[in-house]
Amino acid sequence: AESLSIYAAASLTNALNAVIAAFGETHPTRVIANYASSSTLARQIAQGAPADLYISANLQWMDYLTETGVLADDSRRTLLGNRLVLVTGTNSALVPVELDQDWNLAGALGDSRLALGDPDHVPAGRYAKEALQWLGLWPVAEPRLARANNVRGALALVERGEAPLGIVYGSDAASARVRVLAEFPARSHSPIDYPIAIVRSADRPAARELLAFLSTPQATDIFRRYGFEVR
Amino acid sequence: MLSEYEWQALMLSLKISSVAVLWSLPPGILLAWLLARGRFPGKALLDSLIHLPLVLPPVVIGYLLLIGMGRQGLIGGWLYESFGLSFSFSWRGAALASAVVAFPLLVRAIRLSLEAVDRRLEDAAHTLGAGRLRVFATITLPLTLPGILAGTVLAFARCLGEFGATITFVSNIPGETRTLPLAMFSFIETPGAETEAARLCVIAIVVALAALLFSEWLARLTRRRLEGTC
Amino acid sequence: MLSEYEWQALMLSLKISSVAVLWSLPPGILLAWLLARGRFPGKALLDSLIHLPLVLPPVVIGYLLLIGMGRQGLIGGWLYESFGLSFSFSWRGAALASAVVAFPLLVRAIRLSLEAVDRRLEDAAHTLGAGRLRVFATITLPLTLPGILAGTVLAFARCLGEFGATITFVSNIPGETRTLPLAMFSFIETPGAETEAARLCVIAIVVALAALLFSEWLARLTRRRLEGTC
Amino acid sequence: MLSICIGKRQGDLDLQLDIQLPLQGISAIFGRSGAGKTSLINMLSGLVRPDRGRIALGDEVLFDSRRNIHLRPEQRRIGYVFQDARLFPHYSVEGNLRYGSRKPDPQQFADVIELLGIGPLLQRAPATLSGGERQRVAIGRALLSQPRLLLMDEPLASLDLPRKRELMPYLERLAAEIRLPILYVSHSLDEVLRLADHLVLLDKGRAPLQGPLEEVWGSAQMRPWFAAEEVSSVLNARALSQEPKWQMTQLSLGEGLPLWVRSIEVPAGQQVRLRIRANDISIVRTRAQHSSIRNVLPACIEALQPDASGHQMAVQLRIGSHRLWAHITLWAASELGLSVGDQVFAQIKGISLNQTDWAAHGGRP
Amino acid sequence: MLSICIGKRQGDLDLQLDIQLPLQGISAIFGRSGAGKTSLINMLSGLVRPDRGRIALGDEVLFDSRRNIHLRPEQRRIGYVFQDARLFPHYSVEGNLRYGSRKPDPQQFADVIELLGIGPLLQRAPATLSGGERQRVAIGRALLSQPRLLLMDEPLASLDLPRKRELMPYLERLAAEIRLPILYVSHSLDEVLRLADHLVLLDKGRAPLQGPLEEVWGSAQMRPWFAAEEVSSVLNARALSQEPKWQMTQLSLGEGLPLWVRSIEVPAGQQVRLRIRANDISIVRTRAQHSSIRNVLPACIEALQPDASGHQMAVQLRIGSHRLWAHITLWAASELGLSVGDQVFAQIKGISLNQTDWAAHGGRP
Ligand SMILES: Nc1ncnc2c1ncn2[C@@H]1O[C@H](COP(=O)(O)OP(=O)(O)OP(=O)(O)O)[C@@H](O)[C@H]1O
Ligand SMILES: Nc1ncnc2c1ncn2[C@@H]1O[C@H](COP(=O)(O)OP(=O)(O)OP(=O)(O)O)[C@@H](O)[C@H]1O
Ligand code: MOO
Ligand SMILES: [Mg+2]
Ligand SMILES: [Mg+2]
Repeated sequence: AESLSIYAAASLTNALNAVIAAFGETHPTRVIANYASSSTLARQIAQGAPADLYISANLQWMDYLTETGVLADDSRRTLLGNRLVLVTGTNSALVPVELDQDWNLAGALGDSRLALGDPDHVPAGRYAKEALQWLGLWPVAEPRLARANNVRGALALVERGEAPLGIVYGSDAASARVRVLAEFPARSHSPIDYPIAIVRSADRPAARELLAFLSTPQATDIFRRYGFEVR
Repeated sequence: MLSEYEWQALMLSLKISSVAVLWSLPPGILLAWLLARGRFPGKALLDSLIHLPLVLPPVVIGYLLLIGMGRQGLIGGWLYESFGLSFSFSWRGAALASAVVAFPLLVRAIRLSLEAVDRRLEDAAHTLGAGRLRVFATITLPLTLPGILAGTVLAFARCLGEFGATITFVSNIPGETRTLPLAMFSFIETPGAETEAARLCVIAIVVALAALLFSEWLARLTRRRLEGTC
Repeated sequence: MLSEYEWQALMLSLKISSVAVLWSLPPGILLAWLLARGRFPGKALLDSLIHLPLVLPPVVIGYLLLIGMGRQGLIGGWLYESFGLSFSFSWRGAALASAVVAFPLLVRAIRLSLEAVDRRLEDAAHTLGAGRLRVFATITLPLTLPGILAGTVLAFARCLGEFGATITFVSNIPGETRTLPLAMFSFIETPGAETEAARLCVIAIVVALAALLFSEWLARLTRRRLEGTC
Repeated sequence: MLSICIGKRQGDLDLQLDIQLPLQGISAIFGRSGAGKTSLINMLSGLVRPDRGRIALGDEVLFDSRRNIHLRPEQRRIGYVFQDARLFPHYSVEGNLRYGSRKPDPQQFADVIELLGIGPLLQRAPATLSGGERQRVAIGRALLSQPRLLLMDEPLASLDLPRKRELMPYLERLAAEIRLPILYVSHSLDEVLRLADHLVLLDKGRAPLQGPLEEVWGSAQMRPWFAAEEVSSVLNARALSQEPKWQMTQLSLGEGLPLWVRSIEVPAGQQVRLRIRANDISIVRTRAQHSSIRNVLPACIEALQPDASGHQMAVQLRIGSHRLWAHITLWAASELGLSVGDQVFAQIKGISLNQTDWAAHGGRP
Repeated sequence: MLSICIGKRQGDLDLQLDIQLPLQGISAIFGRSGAGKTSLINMLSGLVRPDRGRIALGDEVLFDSRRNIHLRPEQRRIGYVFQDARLFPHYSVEGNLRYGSRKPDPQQFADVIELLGIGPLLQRAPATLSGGERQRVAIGRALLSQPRLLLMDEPLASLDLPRKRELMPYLERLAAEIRLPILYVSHSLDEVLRLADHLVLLDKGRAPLQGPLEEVWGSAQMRPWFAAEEVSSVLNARALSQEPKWQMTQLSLGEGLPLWVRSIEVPAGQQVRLRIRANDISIVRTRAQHSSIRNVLPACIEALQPDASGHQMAVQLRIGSHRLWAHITLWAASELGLSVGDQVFAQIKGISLNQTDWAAHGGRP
C-alpha cells in the first residue's frame, strides 16, 4: 500500500493521531505522522525532507515554505483554529476573571510571573502579546513574563504552580492540572490559524485524498473534541 | 509489559546508540591518541573542534547537520552522489547526530586514560622488538581500557538521551528516527499524556542503568586482572 | 562589536556556567572519590543516579527539576520556606539546571583520574604521619589535577551549551536566564534570523575555545611540573 | 620490645610469625626473595592488616584482632623507606623531604641532607633523579619525619658502594645515638652483619630463627646462606690496650689469648664484636718464624668435617672459650695429620679483621 | 665492536663519551649513582636520542647525527633489563615472557624459566610478585626476545644472594656460549669482577677508564673504589694438571711456580683468570713447616707503600712475570725488616682462590 508522511506541529499530536486512525479504517493508505515544532519541520521540508503534507501552527513558517517554493500552492488552506485562554493551576485560589483593562494582573501574579510561549518566536506567545496589548496590560505584563520555548513549556510552569497564571491555547487547557479562568476575546488577537499544504514534490492523489479527509465531518468532529476550532 | 510503541522506540534507541558509539570508537581512540601524544600545529584547534558539540545547543548542532550533511548539504550531497549514502531522515542520520553530540565525551575520557599510561612500559615493549603498532595494540590500548570503557558508557548514555540534534536533523519519524527521547517529547507535547511520558522515562533509566552496571562490571574485571586477584 | 543583547547573553552565560561548575566541583570531587575508592552498598545505584542527567533529554530534566526544585516542589518548597532560597525564574535556577546536566561529565573525568592515582604514594604519605585529610589534600588531589581540569572544562563547555533543561525549568527571561543558547534558539525559531543566530553561535564557540585553550595551558603546566622540565 | 604475633594469608604465602624484637639498635629481617619480608613490614607500618594476631610497640598495642584494634599508619609514627622510593612526583626534592616533618628542625635537616649528599638536588623534581638519588631522598624523607621506629625495605639495594659505605655508619649512629630502633630488611649478608644487632630469618612465611646476631649467626639454619668462602664465626672480645706506634689495638679472647686488630677507638674493657672468616684461618703445627701473620693462637681441634665438595675440610677450633671454624684443603688436613683433640696453632691474618668485621656495641648491652 | 661516540646534555649532567666495546663477553659499565650509566644505555637502546655523535654495532650504524640516522628501539634488536622491572601489568608472567619471542623456542623457554626459578609463577599477575620475583621475570623476558646485544641495568640489585649466585654463571654462559654480548651496568665490584671481561668506568658523564678488565683493574683510577680489604690483583694463569684425589687443580704462574686451587674443569693449557686479594697473602722469610697453607711461592719485593691510615703496608710482589699486591701490618713489615729487592715467600691461602675468583675464558682470546 501507498504510504503518506504528514509533518505536523507537535501540539496536534493527540488530535491528528485520532484522525489518522479514522482515516486508516476506510483507506488502504498508510499514514505516518511526524510531530515536531513547526519551525523544525519547515526547515526540514525546505531541505528536502520526504514529507507529503505539512500542518503548521504558525503562519510565518508556512509563509516561509511558500516563498521557498516547495509547496503545491493551490493546496494551501487554513485547516484549524484555536482559542487563547488564561489558565491557573488546579491548586490555585484564583477565581475566573473578566478580562479587561481594569483586570489587576499585577495583583494576581504576586511576586511571580506570567507563563506564555516566547512572544519573540512562539506563535502562542505572539497571540498572547497581541491580546495583552489590546487589553492595555502589556506594559504591566512584559517585565514579568516567563517565556517558555513552546506552549507546553508554559503549561508545565502553570501546572507545577511555578507561575500562577499562563496564557495557552484552548486545546492545551484540556490538561487535568489546570483550570481555565478566562477566554480572550477573539478580536483581541489575530486569528489563530493552522494552515495545511501539500509538498509540491509529493503532490499525488493519495495526498489530495488525505487533505480532503481532514475536512470531512468525521475528522472535524475529532478535532473539535480535542479543543480545536475548525475553519 | 511494553507496548509495541514503546518497544519500537526502545529498540531504535538501542540500535542508534550502539551504532553511534561503535562507529565513534576508532576515530575517538585515534583522536584521543593524537591529542594525548601528538605534537603538531593546529592541535589546539583540533581539540576545540572536537569539543564544539558540547558547547553548542543540540538544536544548533542538528541545524548545522541539516545544512551540512542533509541530502542537499555540502558534504551530505557529495556523499549521496558519490556513494549513495544518505543520512537524511533515516536512523543513520540519528546515529550520526548522536555520535557527534557524544563524541567529545568519548574522546575526553579516552584521552585522560591515555595520558595516565606509563610510557616506560611502552619503552620496554619497544626494546622487546615491538613496533609502534604492536605496542599500541598490546600495551597502550589495554592499559587505556578503563578510559575506553568509561568513555563508551558516557557516550552511550549521552546517545540514549540525545534529543535536540536528532529531531532537528532527521525529525521524529516513527520506526525510523523516533527514539525514546523523541517519543517522550511527543507525549510531553500532548496534554494529559504524563503517564506515558513517565513510562518512557523509566524505560530509558532502566536501560541506562543496565548499561552502566555492565560497564562497571567490565571495569572491575579489568582492574582485577591488573591486580591479579583473579 | 557586540550588540547589547549579545553582550547581556554572553555575560549571563559566563556567570551561570562558572557558578554551576564551581558549585559542582566540591560535591563532584567527593562523589568521584566515593565511587573510585568507596565500597558501600548502593554504590552502583549512586553511580547510576549521577549518570541519569546524561540519559534523559534535557527537557525532561528541566521538567523533573520543576517538579522537585520548583517553589512548590518537594525540595524546592522546603528550601524556599526554610531559607528563602528560590530557584524559580532566576539565574540561580539556570545554574542549577546547567550543573545537573554537566555533573556526570565532571564526576566521570575526576573519577577516571582518581583511579589512576598511585595508591602507594598515599601509603607513603600515611607512613609520614599524614592523616586521611592531609593525604587527600596534598597527594590525591594534586595528582588528580589533570582529571579535575578535564572535568571542569568539559562541564563548563556543557554548561555553555545547555538549553533544554534551562528553558524548561526557569524559562527564557532576558537578563536573568536568557543565556547564549536560549538567545540562539529565539533566532533559529524565527524565519530569516539566521545571521543573528550565527553571530551568537560564533560567540559561543569563541568563548568555549578560550576556556579550552586556558585549560590546556593549565594542564601542560601541571604536566611539566610533574616531569620537572620547569 | 616490639612483639609481633600475626597470621596472614597472602596469595600463595601463608605468613605465621611470632617475633620479639628489642626496641634498640638495628634488627635485620633476612630472607630470600618472596619469603614475606615486605609483607611483614607492611603489617608493622599499618598499611596491611593482618588476618589475626597482635602487634605491640612497647606498651602500645598497634594491632589486636581480638580487641579489634588497628591503628592507622599515620597514628603509628613508624617511618618507612620503601623498596621503590615512592617520592611524590608533584613536590620538589625539598618538598618531599619536608613532607613528614612534624616540627621542622633546621639542624637535623642540614645534617640529613649533608650526610645523604642531596644538597644540590633540593630544587629538582623527583622524575629527573637517578635511581640512587631517588633512594637517598626517600631515606632522608623518612628520617625527617622523626619516627620512633624506622622500617627500611632494602634501602641500599640501589646505592653504589661508596654511598653505601657512607650511609651505613650513619644508620648505626642513628640506632646508637638517637636510640631510633630500625628494622632493616635485606638479603645482603654483608649489610646484615655490618648493621644488625638482632636477626630474624624469614623463610616461606615463617621465622625459624631469631635472636641476637652472635647467637643466630653460627646456627645450622644460617649455613645455606653462606657460600664456602663466607663461612665465618662471630665472637665477642674485650678491648685490652692500644699500640699507637703501629696503629693497632689489642683485644683479648681470654687469659693469654691476645688478638691484634687495626686500631679501633674503644675504651679498654669494652666489648667488641668480631667476625673471622673461616678462610682467613690457617693451621700450623709449629709457630712460624719471620711471618707477617700477627695473630697466632694456640687452639684445640674440636671437630673435623669434610665438606660435600670433597676438597675442603671444616675444622672447628676452640680458642679459650671461643669456638671458630677454619677451612683448609683436605690435602693439607691429611698432610698435617689432623685429628680431634690435637693442639695446633691458628694463624689469623690480623688485617682481615677490619672495619666491616667489627661493630662497637656503643653502650648497648 | 660496539663503538659509541656521543654527546648529550641531560639536566646537570653533560655526557661526553667515546667508548669502544668488544662484541663478545660481558662489558661492565661501572660508576657511582648519577654518573650517567642509565642515560648511556638508554641511548644505546634507542629510547633516548643523543644530541650528537655516532653509535655503531658492528657494521650497522644505529645512530649518526650527521647522517641523521636514528634507528628506533624495535629496529635495534637490543634487549634491555631495566633498573625497575617494567613488567606489563595486564599480562600474566607467561605473557610477559613470551611478549618479545620472535620465533618461540620451547627449549629456550624451558631453560630460562628453570634457571630463573620462575616456573611456579607463570600464571601469576605481575602485581602479586615480590621485588625479586619481578626482576627475575624481567630478565627472562629480555633473554627470550633473542637480542643480539643485551643491556642490563643493575639487574641483580633486588635479588637475594643465592639467586644472584644462581644467575651469574648463566649470564657468563650466555656470553660464552651463545656469544650474546652483554652490557652490564653495576655499582657492585663483586659483580663486575665476576662477570666482566671489559670494563668502562663512568664518572660524571665521562669515561676516564676503559679496557679489558685485567688491565683496568689495577689502575690508579680504580683505587678509590676499593676498600682496603678488597684490594686485589687479577692475573692470568695456565692450567697444568688435575689432582683427583684432593679435588685440586694445579695452575702455573710460570716456570716452577705452581699454584693449587680447588678443582676446576678446564683442559690443561687453558688460560684461567685469577683474583687474589691482597689480604689473603702473607709474607714469610722462610718456608714454614707443617702449615695448612698450600701455596707458598718465592717472590721478590718490588715496592713498599705504607697506606694513609698508618697501620698497613701494601707490598708489591713479583712472582715470575706477575705482579701482586699483598697487605700486611706495618708492625709486621718492620719486624720482618722488609725492603725493596728482598727475596721472600708469599703464602697464598689456596682455598680462597675459589669459584668467584676465577673465570674460565671459555674459548675467548
Ligand atoms: N597481593 C598479593 N597476592 C598474591 N600474592 C602476593 C601478594 N602480595 C605478595 N604476594 C606473595 O607473597 C610473597 C611474599 O612477598 P613479599 O613482597 O613480602 O616478599 P619479599 O620477601 O619482600 O621479597 P623480595 O625480597 O623479592 O622483595 C611472594 O611470593 C608474593 O608473590
Ligand atoms: N630528564 C632529566 N632531567 C634532568 N636531569 C636528568 C634527567 N635524567 C637524568 N638526569 C640526571 O642525569 C644524571 C645521570 O642519571 P642516570 O640515571 O644516568 O644515573 P645512573 O648512573 O644510572 O645512576 P644510578 O646508579 O643511581 O641509577 C643524574 O644526575 C640525573 O639527575
Ligand atoms: O507546535 Mo509549536 O509551533 O512549537 O507549539
Ligand atoms: Mg620485598
Ligand atoms: Mg641508573
